[in-house]
Amino acid sequence: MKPHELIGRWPVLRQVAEGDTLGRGKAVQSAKTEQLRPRTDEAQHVVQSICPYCAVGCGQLVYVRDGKVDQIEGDPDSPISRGRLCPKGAASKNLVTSPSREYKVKYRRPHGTEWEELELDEAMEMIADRVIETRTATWQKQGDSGAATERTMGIAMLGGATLDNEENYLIKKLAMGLGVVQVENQARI
Amino acid sequence: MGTSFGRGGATTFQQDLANSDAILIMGSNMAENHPVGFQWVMEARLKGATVMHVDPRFTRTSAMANLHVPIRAGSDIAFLGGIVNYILENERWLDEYVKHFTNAPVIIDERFQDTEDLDGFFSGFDPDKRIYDTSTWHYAGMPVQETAGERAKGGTKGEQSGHGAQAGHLAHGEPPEEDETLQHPRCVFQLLKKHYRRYTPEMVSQICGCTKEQFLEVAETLCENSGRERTSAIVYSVGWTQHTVGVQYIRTAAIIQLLLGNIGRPGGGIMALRGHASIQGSTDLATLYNVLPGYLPMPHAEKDTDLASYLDNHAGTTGWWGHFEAYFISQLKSFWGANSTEDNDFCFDYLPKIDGDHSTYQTAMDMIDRKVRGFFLFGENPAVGSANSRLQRFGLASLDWLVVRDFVEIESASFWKDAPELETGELKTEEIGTEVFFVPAASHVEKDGSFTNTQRLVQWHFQALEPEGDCRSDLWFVYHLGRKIREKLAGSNDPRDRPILDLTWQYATSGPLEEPSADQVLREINGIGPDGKALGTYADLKPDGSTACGCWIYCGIYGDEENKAARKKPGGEQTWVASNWAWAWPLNRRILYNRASADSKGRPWSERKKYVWWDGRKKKWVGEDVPDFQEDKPPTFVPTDDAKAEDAIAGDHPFILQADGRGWLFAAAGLMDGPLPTHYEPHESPFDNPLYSQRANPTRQLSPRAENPYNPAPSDAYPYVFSTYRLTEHHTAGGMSRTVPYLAELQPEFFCEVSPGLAKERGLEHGGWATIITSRTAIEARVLVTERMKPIVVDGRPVHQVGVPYHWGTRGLTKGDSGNDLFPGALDPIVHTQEVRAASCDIQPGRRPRGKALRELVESYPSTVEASA
Amino acid sequence: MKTADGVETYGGEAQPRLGFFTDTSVCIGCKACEVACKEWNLVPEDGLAWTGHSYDNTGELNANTWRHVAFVEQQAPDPIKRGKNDFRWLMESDVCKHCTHAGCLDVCPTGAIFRTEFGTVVIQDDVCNGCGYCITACPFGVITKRELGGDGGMHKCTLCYDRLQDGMEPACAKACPTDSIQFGPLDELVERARQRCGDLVEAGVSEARLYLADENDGIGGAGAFFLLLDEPEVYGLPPQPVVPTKNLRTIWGAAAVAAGALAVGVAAAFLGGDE
Amino acid sequence: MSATSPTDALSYYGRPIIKEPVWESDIPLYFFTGGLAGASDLLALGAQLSGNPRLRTSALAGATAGVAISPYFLIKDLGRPLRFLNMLRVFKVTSPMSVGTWIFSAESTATGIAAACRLFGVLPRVRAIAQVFAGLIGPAQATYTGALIAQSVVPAWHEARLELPVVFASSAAASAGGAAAILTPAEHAGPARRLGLIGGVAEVAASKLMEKRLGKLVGSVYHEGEAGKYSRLAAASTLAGSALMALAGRRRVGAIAAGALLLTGSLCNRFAVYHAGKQSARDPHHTSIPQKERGGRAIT
Repeated sequence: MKPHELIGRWPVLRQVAEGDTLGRGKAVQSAKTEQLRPRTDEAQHVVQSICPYCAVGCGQLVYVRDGKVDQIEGDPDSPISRGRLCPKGAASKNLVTSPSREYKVKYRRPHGTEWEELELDEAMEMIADRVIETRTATWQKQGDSGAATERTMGIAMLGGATLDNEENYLIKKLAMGLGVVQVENQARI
Repeated sequence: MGTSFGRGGATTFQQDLANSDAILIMGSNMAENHPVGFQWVMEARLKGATVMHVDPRFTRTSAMANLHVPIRAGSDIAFLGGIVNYILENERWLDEYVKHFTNAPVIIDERFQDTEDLDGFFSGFDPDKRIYDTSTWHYAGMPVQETAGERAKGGTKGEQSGHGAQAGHLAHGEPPEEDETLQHPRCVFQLLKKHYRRYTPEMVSQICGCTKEQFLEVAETLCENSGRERTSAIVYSVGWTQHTVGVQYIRTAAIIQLLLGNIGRPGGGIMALRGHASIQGSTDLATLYNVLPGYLPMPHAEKDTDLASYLDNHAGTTGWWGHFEAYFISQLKSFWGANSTEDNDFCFDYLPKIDGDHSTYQTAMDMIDRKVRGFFLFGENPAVGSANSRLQRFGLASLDWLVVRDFVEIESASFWKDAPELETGELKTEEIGTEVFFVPAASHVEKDGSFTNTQRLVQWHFQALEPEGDCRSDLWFVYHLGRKIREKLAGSNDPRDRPILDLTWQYATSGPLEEPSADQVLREINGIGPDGKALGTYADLKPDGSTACGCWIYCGIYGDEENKAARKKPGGEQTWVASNWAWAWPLNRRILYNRASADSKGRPWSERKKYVWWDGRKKKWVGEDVPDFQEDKPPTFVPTDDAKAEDAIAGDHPFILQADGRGWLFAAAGLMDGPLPTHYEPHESPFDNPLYSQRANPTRQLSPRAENPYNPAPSDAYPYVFSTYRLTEHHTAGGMSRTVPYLAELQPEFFCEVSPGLAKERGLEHGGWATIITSRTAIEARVLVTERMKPIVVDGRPVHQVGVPYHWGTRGLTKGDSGNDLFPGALDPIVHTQEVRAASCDIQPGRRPRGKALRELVESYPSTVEASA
Repeated sequence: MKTADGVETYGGEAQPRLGFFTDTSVCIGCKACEVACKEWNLVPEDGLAWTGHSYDNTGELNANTWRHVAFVEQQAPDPIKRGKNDFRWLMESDVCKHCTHAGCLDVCPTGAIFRTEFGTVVIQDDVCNGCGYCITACPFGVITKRELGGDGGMHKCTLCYDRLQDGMEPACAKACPTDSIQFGPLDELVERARQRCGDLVEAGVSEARLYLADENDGIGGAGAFFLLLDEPEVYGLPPQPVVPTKNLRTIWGAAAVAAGALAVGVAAAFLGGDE
Repeated sequence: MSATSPTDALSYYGRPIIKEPVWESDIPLYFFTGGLAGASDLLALGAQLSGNPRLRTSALAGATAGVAISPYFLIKDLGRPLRFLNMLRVFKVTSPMSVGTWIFSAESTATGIAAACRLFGVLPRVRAIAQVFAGLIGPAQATYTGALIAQSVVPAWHEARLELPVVFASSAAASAGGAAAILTPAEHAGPARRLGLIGGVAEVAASKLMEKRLGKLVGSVYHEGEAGKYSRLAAASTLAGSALMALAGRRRVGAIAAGALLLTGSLCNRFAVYHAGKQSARDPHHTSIPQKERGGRAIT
């Protein structure tokens, strides 16, 4: 901006020029204020989502900007929530961008006193090995009564009430394939 | 609800609450725990409806209600039973509804004896095993069998799943003996009258601790606002829970709603409010040990030795359970695909078998006993969230390996370095042999998938962005783990590896992370026909192996090859029912049993409450919703004697999953602890049962052990009642809220709530500290003295309550002791349920001792490991 | 409601005045407004202090809290309730009032605080130098200085000025589950509020009253007004707030007199000569 | 005690309704230095007009010291000190701080020019004109701070809106007189002593009047806490200074002691007013009770 333009933008002069003698309104706006827009205008894309907390099932709009979640708010299209959210739902961006979130695999060896680093793929390999070993070691062809059970009682799974249906289904299906019967979720807790 | 109506899901949807003329909220703190759903209650209130809250505490829900009636925790059946009695005594039932739509006219087996006859027991009790032989509870003249969820015969208990579909099934058509006049002394109606006749307003007042007037106001308001022109809804939540006694709480509500004619009608129904985004879905799709997806029972090792015996034990003949075989075979096909053939019983033998209680509490104890060695946690934090979380932590510390999938390092992942038992010296980090894998999870915005909400509505959420770092969806984790295991076992000849190797496990992956397609999984759940196309309805499922379907109740969600869960037609652009927003099971029905919104002749009960009705000209059921009835079955339809499945259901019987098509006032099958709900005292209750000399539920089963002692009951050492609950500002065990700055600051510290009277009695200072003690442990909390915690006067004796929000743990932005540490872990959900509502405790001023002194304090209090009756 | 001070500077660009009607009779105290506001406006978390003041751990409006839910537990009959009862729990979501005559705006010496074309009052963060004068000029104690992160500026509710540019609803009103916070053209809101208040009084809730809905009150009426169920002080609100600039002339007059007196005094001091 | 409030307690957990001013001690210090500068410039102008160059110089010294140190306090107290120039973005008659900023800018510029001319002994005409400017603005500089705090919702300030400018003007006079009396030989310091005396007496009288007119409730702040302490100290110091000035002001030591007491009294008085405002802001009843008594139309 050229000097005379800068002076022209000086609010004291604009107060006089623009008739805002008391300096209350237009004359005192900064350039930034004049150009203010909601930041969601700059979102690369918006997707419709569902709140992950309770089971009301409120609709959410997730705004993504620069590869990050920039805003999450209620989806007015949802006939259940009509765009509204509770404090937890309203804190969803805080949840998914929480400083407490972990992004790396952590490994604690037996009797260890500290977490250690581990590559994801290595962790997956190790977990697969553990499942196979424990399954073999604890395979139970028959129950106490002698009836065929064909299962392992050495492995259990817990969780699901905050997972997607598809995830729950796949967990159950894998468990059935592996002979794991102790599959439970929050419904009982 | 399954036993009463046929399906375990909420009978209605949240928006429909706005149509109610009265709403009874009980066992739920809806305004706090489901604030956005509560808008529909507020809308009803603004339209003139009366909102009633019956709850021990004065909560934010009570603040909004037109009526708050405080009752003693654990006395809900007495209160509701009183309403049943009020309806019957004052002839307030909707006669046509009761006669046609319920089993009120049905005559029960002559051997049946009521708790009125046996002083707190029903006929058939085996005092040694402490279980009932339920055969005397059946309809006279015919055997009735249970279908899904049935387990009693194996001698194990507490295995019902609360959300599911379950129903009795009749061998043939209609019940053989009925009395349309409802006068026969053994007809259900008369049995009901007899069972509840002593649940008088005076008795309710005595047991529950409310006044007679308060009770009468609730009862009368419900009656006034029910009938042809008006409807009332009942809302419940975890306060009643999904377990066996919870089932009886809900059963009592179901009886009320059936008598008043409120089921299947707009503004009526029973709204079950679930606490987690997909708790309905997780039970529908069966991360429960005793059911397969769609509430098909897990085969039992002794009873279900092969496909034939399994089908024989579980398949129904009449009602929609009549197609059980088609649902089950189709599921086996979706698991094992082409490997599943008629010749190998469709891989029935591949399914592992159950033979007892394998629920999470048993599992925790089995960890301590080194039976369970490996454990997966998917978004679950038992080290904080479970009753007697101390026991859970001992369990975790006894494992060989543990896999934790979560957003943050939860207490269940870090117990080896920060469990409270390290401080007391009971555990030592170096001595804990558990190998822990923490594998970070993707959030809901980082993956595609669906949640099933509290009204059975399956809603899709779209991925917004890729997860960062090692974060992955559980779909990714499970799929790739399965893939790796299958690769490692690929060459195996061991027969036990066939089920895993033969599993259909071909899912398309995409993107840099090789994310499997959730859409494809949903399509598999929906099922495909012989032509490979997605099916549109479970009515098309076949028992011959030509169809595959992961979960029959979800069949249709991918009809016409469209992901209907992902439908997002704005609510404002459709009718109030919003049928084109997402998809509800079954078959996109929003109000279940909605045939009951028309009278026996198929006409709307009233203009005001019109919903689904018979259009005589079009010869079909029409209205606001998808009719929950065969579309073209006229109301006058009478089944033939040899009719099967849905064809055996008459045109005036709306409960099409039930074997007789009726709502069950009397549960002739499906429940192990009684066909009619009965008031029993909680196990640790300080009171006797004024109704029967049998004090507590005779079928309850305790699991005492050193890590899980009980408070002697009654005991002067534990003079107070406490209950744990949630706050709006936090979520369950806190993993998704204590770690979130904007939520942590709203409720930044663990506190307990006490009345001024209790504060005075124990010298507790507002804003100071208190130590709460049970035989399990002692915890400390800040003290909030408030008039909201009124003592409830029972039998002339004030019972002080201690309120304990349970969200805290050792980690997060706000830390604190865990309220659930106080509870006994219970093998039997009967006890668990009762005691999360109400267990006894002591409370003392000041902070708790540290280190070993903590255990010394706890051990200075009496405890028992006896399972007394 | 009259035109807010300063809107006239926009001439033809002036928009219908927008505001909030907060109906406390349907507030469930969920604090969604607090969180939604913080999420949208990137207001920092400001402390994990437990107060014991019922469920209010936020305490007050300030630079880091632009919506604050007050919780009042009273041993008093609740007229919403049927039958005999002796307890009620009031909840109220408080916010900047966006006064017609806004003290903060008038005293701001940098022009950081200005009146928008919607009649709302906004602090321009890029202008504010943190002098703190606005704090003393607000009859409601809305504004404080943000010390977190060395910010040093004054902050308060903007009525989501950025969102209004796109016709979006402010974050708090959008989130509010029970529509306790209603947003819209102020005139419509006032009409609706009068109706609602009348209905409540008719239904026996005689304590229902509108607060700051009168354009002839001490601040010229507010852009954010309330339906209360008790005296304003009970919620921490001033009973009869007056904008300090109402006495501007008096104050300048007093200063002029004092200045004159000083001049006279000095002149008098010279009357006795140099010794 | 409990979370349930007694219904007769008309406050929200005893929390203040308005916010306590965020200003720290820089602000009362500036009130003092700014007042000193304003009144000193007027005194210097008087000396210039009455032909008392000795007094003119020492009064100018007082004014220069005042305007030199004031920006330090003003800028330091800003939350964002680097943006102090934003004060000159606008001119707002509704904001005594805005008006005051322009006053202070003019005052300090004029004083600075006068002082520079004196220091380098150049441009006597410029100096004289500058001194006239500074002297004429001086009374505004000495009183606008009273208007500044009166223009607030702080009960102890706003309710004292008629008295505060007088209190501040007289306090400024006392301090300017005191300072000049210290710096000026007795034979040239007559006007300074008299100004100190008049100012001191007026300061105490105006303060007492203000306290009285604030009424029992709000006025009580001058008897409690920090405000009470400074108020007593201010009155004692100022009265002693005035008396001493009258009795022993012609003696050098007496003048120095009296001047110091007047300066101390003036400074303490600024702190008394400052703390009075903070204390009254903290008490919700100071805000609510007078409002209720006055009535209004906020509730309909």
